[in-house]
Amino acid sequence: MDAALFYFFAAVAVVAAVVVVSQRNPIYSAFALVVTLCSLAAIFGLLGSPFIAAVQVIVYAGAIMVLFLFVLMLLNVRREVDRPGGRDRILAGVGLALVTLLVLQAGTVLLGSRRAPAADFDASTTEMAKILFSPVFLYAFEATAILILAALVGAVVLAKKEL
Amino acid sequence: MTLSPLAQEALVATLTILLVVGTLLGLFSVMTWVERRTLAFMQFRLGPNRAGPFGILQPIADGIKLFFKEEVMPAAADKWAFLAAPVVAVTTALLATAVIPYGPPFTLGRWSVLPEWLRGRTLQIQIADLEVGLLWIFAIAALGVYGVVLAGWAANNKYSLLGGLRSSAQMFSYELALTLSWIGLIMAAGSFRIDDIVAAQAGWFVRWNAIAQFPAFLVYFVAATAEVARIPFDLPEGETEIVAGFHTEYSSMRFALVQMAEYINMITVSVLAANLFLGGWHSGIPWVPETLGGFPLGFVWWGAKVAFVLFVFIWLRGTLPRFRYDQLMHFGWKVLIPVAGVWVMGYSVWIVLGSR
Amino acid sequence: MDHASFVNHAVLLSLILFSIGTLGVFLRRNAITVLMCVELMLNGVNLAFVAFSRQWGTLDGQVLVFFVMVVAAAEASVGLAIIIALHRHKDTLDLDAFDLMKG
Amino acid sequence: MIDDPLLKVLPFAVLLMPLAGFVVLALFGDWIRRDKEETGAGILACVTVLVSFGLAAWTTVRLYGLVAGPSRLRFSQPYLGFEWMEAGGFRVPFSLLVDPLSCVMMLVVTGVGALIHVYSLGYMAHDEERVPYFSYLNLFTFFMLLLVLGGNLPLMFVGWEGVGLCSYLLIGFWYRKQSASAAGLKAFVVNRVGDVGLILGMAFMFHALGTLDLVDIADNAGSLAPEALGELGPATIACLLLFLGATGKSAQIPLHVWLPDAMEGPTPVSALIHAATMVTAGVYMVARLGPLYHVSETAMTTVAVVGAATALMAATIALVQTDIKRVLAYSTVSQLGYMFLACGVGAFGVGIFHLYTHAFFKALLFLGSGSVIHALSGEQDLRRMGGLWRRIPWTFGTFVVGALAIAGIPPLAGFFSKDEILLAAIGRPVLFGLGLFTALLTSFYMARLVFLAFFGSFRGGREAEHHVHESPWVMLFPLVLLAIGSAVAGFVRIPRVVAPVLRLEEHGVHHVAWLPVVATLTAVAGILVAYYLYQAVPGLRARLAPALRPALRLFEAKYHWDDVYDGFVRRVVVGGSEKVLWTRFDAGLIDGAVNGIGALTAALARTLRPVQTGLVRHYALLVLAGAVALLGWVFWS
Repeated sequence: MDAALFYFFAAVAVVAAVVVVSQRNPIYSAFALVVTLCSLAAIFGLLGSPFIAAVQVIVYAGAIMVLFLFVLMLLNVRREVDRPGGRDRILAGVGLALVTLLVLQAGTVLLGSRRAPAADFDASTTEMAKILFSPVFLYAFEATAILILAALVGAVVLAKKEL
Repeated sequence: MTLSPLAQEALVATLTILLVVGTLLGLFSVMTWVERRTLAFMQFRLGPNRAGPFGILQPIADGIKLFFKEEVMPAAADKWAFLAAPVVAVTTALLATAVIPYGPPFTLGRWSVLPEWLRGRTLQIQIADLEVGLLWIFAIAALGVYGVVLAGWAANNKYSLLGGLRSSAQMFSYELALTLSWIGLIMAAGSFRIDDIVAAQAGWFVRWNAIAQFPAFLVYFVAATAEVARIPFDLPEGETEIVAGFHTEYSSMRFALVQMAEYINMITVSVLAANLFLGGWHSGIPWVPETLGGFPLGFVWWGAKVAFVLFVFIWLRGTLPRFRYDQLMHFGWKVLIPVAGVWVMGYSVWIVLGSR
Repeated sequence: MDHASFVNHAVLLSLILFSIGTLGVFLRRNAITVLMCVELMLNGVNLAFVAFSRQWGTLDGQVLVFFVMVVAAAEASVGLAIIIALHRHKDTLDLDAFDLMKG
Repeated sequence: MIDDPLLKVLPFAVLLMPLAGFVVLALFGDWIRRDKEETGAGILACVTVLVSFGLAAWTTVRLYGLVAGPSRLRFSQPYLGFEWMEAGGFRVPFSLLVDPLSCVMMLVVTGVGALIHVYSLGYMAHDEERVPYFSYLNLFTFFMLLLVLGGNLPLMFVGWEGVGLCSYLLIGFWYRKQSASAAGLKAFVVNRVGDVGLILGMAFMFHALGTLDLVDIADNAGSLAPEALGELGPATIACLLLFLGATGKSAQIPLHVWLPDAMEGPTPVSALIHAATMVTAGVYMVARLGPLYHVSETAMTTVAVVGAATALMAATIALVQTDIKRVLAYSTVSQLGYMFLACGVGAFGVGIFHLYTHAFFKALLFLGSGSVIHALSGEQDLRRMGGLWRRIPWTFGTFVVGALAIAGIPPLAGFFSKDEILLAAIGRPVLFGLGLFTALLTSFYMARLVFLAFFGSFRGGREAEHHVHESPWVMLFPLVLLAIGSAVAGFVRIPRVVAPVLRLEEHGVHHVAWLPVVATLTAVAGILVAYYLYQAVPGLRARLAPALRPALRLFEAKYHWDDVYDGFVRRVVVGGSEKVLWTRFDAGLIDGAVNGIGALTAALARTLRPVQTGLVRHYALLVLAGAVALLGWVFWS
């Protein structure tokens, strides 16, 4: 059952990801990305991480992508202009080659290190909180708070016409 | 007939889903009528009273009317997005209801009408009992924005677009306050699971979060009102400014779907208010028995609370004027969120001090 | 039944998503789409983290996912703000239009 | 080891109060300065130092209660809990040392310091730059306290350099005046020469004893073999180098030249830094390291000889100075020489004793002279004063107390300490003679100063005479207190108090009955001579002058020290810099290297510039290529 769901969501994620990249209309890309993100959230859930799954939807789908959509609507972007040119084609070719190389390399490594899932695995929110607020990650966690604040202020400063 | 345990589970789950969704859809129709009648009484009018006794069949009449109306789609609209938006809205609205418990757990009697394996079984009307229940609701509420945004954008109409932008801005502004108001409850119960939060409110009614965490309740109620875009926060559809907001271009059954999503959201927040803040299915007085002749009284208390909250929403609509948009944003960001934040901080200090 | 036997395939999926995102980063000219592709790459990484976390039975990977999300949120907000500023400046989102080293 | 919880904290409080004052004034100075009339900055500075004094007194009382018992003690070393430096066996903790010696110093610094802060309220009332002034003063107090409380030499050195910095800042406080900023620079540069000695001395010390901790030094010094006169052992080298530092800070031959010039600073600064506290740091250090100095006969002799020579030389220069503050400055140099003389003959406690009494009466004299200058609206020339005692009676009264104290008239403070120094030197006839003669000169030039300034008729012109006014009470109040101090301070037997710190056995004090009488008579004689020359028979001076012309000319030229230094610096240092260091080394080598690197970079940049297309996607591609390459490298290797 779980495996079937996994392959279903994996397929959805991949298809949606392809749409993200291939669509010329950024709004469609954005919605496709939302679909990818939600499928990934489902996969996270299937991998036994409900907290991360929820946070994935809340943060990515709920906050970040809404921000993207907002900007798209604000700037009223419709379609990417076609501009046939050799430069783009060369770039695409080189990029494709490099990505293929990357996939080959990483794929070999990853397939070489197959590993069965751990037997005891508890990713409940309580366990997450315990590790997140342990001295190992606590300071990093607090630092992210500062980071978010800085990003907030920075975004306001950058995007505002006049302060 | 005997079924394998897995099949039993599946059957119960399917029945629960059908029950919940069916009830919600039914309640939606009833609510449109109740709202119109109540408002009419408040305004010394009669309201719809023609179709059936007291006009109770009015929703059916409305449904038939909408069903037979012509569907209009703007020529410049983005077809797929335009069609998908109401579906997304209703889907997210229904998804959010999945983790909410409707009423107390109850034990079926050994009635002979039931198949053998169901007799004496303890059930609860809840589709999924997730450990991260409240987070789930938060996540789905976050997704709810998409229906609105999509609808606003797809119609290719400036009123729709502005309405969509306004709605989504309003929704995620107030979502923050809404969520912050839950943090105190989560800390008190030590769990995201809604059943646990309800359980934490058992006993005397002073333990209800509406009283024990009054500021949080206030924030929740205000934010929830804004979240479902009810008066006084119904700017997205402020007809004096932007016609009907994001659903300006919708008609016929698609309009009905949009309406349905809004009403389901309202019911959801009311149920959540009853569950999270008003003690759920607990009577608030310890010596009141839990069952009466095998019937769990919790359903009565719980239903009364939900009905009360729904009534308050309608009552507000009959009483308050609409906010201006800048006031709305100002209120959300500079009043509600700070209040909720201070409450969370104060409450956590209280917990730490209390645990010493 | 081992109910997470697909973990290895999750790692592969993460690789696929990452590659698609990477491709998008240079195939697309629209700045916002590029940013979205970056998010896609990050998500591929996140999936890998979760899968490894599941494989090893530790939560460190999940905590890292959490941090990645926070950083992604910060990155998206600042990135979009920059895009708005750029759009105001040149009235286009075409990345190739922004090739000057100074204002 | 005294282990008292309170003593672990109190010294830090003493130390940090003035620092807090400084920080507040430095950070919020502009805000305080905004209101022109208020003296908030000054009051804040005063309060911090007064509180510091109170805490110092508390510390002292506490310590006294604890040490009353056994005589052999290791004293408390409050420790802030962190190492300041640590490298191998070299370890410098941030620790303070509380013992009777540092208590005496601490009380002098905060007590006299507080009075001078209060005095400054009046003296600097009309200065535009009050806020920086008071912040420097607070900073100085902090560093001075660090110097006297520091539990090891490096920490002491921090204070040492800090007071040097504040001294520089305050001498050049009126920086718009060319001479003032020049004097500040001079003080700074001359002190650097001494500091070189101090640092080298510390290094040698560590080499010889393996520790820089003051208590450990005192404990371990006894294990070193005594080094006879002329023998150049480790202790001798360390002591001589450290003494070079002391001569810089305490204005001894040959590095004394900066102190008289330092009188360009505001008078309270002269009183605090250049009379009562900072310049005595050298004496304090030598006394603190007394057990080490004891090991080296050479060092002891050097200290004694330099001290005596400085005392005599400065006293003779003081005879002919016409600037009221310069007289006092040379007097300070002379008295510091006295202290070193005491140290040099082994009576370190007596040196500290004189330091302590000197702080009172010299601060009093400087503040009194400040009051006189204030009364005359800035006039410092003795030749333009006279007859002031009627017009500024309080200043006059307190000034006379101070003058008598420094002259050594019993029972004022100076008598006791000077008597003890002479007593300690009695075994060395030459040094004793020099000391006695200097005492005569001291009483003579102080009497001359008093007669010129306060008696006779006013010589400053009719216009100026009208403006003469007594100073406000905030200035007189410290004068009175210091006068009382100068009168009674001698009754505290400092040598006995600090003896346990110095590891000195209570040697049987053989009183020499005739010495007090002789000393007193010497002082009286000096006063009488001055009376005849400057008051009773003024014409006598003119008749005596031709006979003494060569000597007087030498005195007026200050023994040509400045000329010699000037010549040396101008020829060797400036000339060498211009001809070799500047044209060859700096312009040729360093500039060439810098320009060459710049040109190289520019050329490289020109070749590499096309790589920077400015297109984001190209960069992204490169990043990806890098990632692939890196992964490949990891994978294939």
